[in-house]
Amino acid sequence: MTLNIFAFGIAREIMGGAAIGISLPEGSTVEQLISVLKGQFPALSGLTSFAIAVNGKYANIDDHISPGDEVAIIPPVSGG
Amino acid sequence: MTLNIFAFGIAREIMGGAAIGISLPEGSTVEQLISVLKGQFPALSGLTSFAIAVNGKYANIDDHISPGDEVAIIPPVSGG
Amino acid sequence: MTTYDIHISAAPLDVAQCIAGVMSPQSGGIDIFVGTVRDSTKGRKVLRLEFEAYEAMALSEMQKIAGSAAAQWPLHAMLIHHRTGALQVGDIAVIIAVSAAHRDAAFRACRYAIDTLKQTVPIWKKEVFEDGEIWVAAHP
Amino acid sequence: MTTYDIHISAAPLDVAQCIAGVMSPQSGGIDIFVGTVRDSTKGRKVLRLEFEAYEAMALSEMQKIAGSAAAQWPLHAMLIHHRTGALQVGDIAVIIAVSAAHRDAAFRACRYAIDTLKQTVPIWKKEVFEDGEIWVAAHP
Repeated sequence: MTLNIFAFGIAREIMGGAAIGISLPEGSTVEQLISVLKGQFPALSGLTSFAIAVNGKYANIDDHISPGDEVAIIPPVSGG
Repeated sequence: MTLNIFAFGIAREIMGGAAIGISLPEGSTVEQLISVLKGQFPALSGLTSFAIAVNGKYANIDDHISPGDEVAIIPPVSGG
Repeated sequence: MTTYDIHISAAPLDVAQCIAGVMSPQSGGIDIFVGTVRDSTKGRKVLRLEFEAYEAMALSEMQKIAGSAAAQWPLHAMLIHHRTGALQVGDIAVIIAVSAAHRDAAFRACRYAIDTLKQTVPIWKKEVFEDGEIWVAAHP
Repeated sequence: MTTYDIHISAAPLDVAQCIAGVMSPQSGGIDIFVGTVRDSTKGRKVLRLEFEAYEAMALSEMQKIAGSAAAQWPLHAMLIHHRTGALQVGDIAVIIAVSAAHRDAAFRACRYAIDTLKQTVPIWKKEVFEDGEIWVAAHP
């Protein structure tokens, strides 16, 4: 499946866009997505941390991702 | 000496005025003033507590009062 | 250096003005406490509150609170405005505004100021109910 | 019952309006936190801050904070307004306002809300200096 992944803040700058396409096997987990992202964008590994949100909620690393899910990379937040 | 004592809040109501004259021997302490006040206005003893201020500051019970001092009865405060 | 703004007035208090008064380019966090007149106390309907102050001493005690707060936390500005006279339900009785580089100092100092004000500043309030009135905290 | 007002906007935030929005006849204490843009960070002069939000998720996380605060303390109203876009020194980035019958609940809930917002809400800020820029907290 090809996911359209939203990126914000420094992740948007690292990935070169607010939304990028990532190819993943059907039924992949968040952990597998993270591994693919780190491979494709090594600078992500230099961040303090980052989380993945699926459909607007923080996801656990063993959550499965389905085609059509809204997936986003959440680098360390700094609102307020 | 005769002191002109300011009274506020419930003390003003108990004493019947915002300023009342009290006769005290020269060199009296705050403790002696309190005793005179309680004798003259027994309802003061029914308060949760009350303090005496001399010249705009909370006084200790063994402070001496001089003629010309600004003396006030401070019933339990409730600002805010 | 901390800036102080200590004030007692029978005129209505202005929150926006108080906040603007403590803002500065150096500040990142401002905490504001606003005390208003509640419509009831222990289930009894409140008609109004009447505030009375020993004004000179109250100002001096409020100044002491601000100075003590500034000695405990790194503050930029502390404002304490208290109103006197007859206040209706919803009216503002007190505003405390504190600015600091960081929020922790602002929160702590603001809380300290209102807690201490209620213990030491010679201001009194009478609650007026439909069927009577009471000087708050006067009796055990 | 607690009233919520959760908002993200690129338009300037209005403190007076936010405070008026949480006041009610039942409330006796209101605590307000205002976060503003400081002119320097660790000695470096800040030109401006740029805030970016994952808006739908940020609103949902802010709503969670308000709900969690209302579950912990007896609140009347909680308002969280956050601004996005380019902010100049002195501009307001966030306003949190909480009303309750008593001040302890208002203070605790307000502090909880800003502390949690800074940990969980997907909003990011870039500090722009004269000689560079940095995404806050991005790197160890």
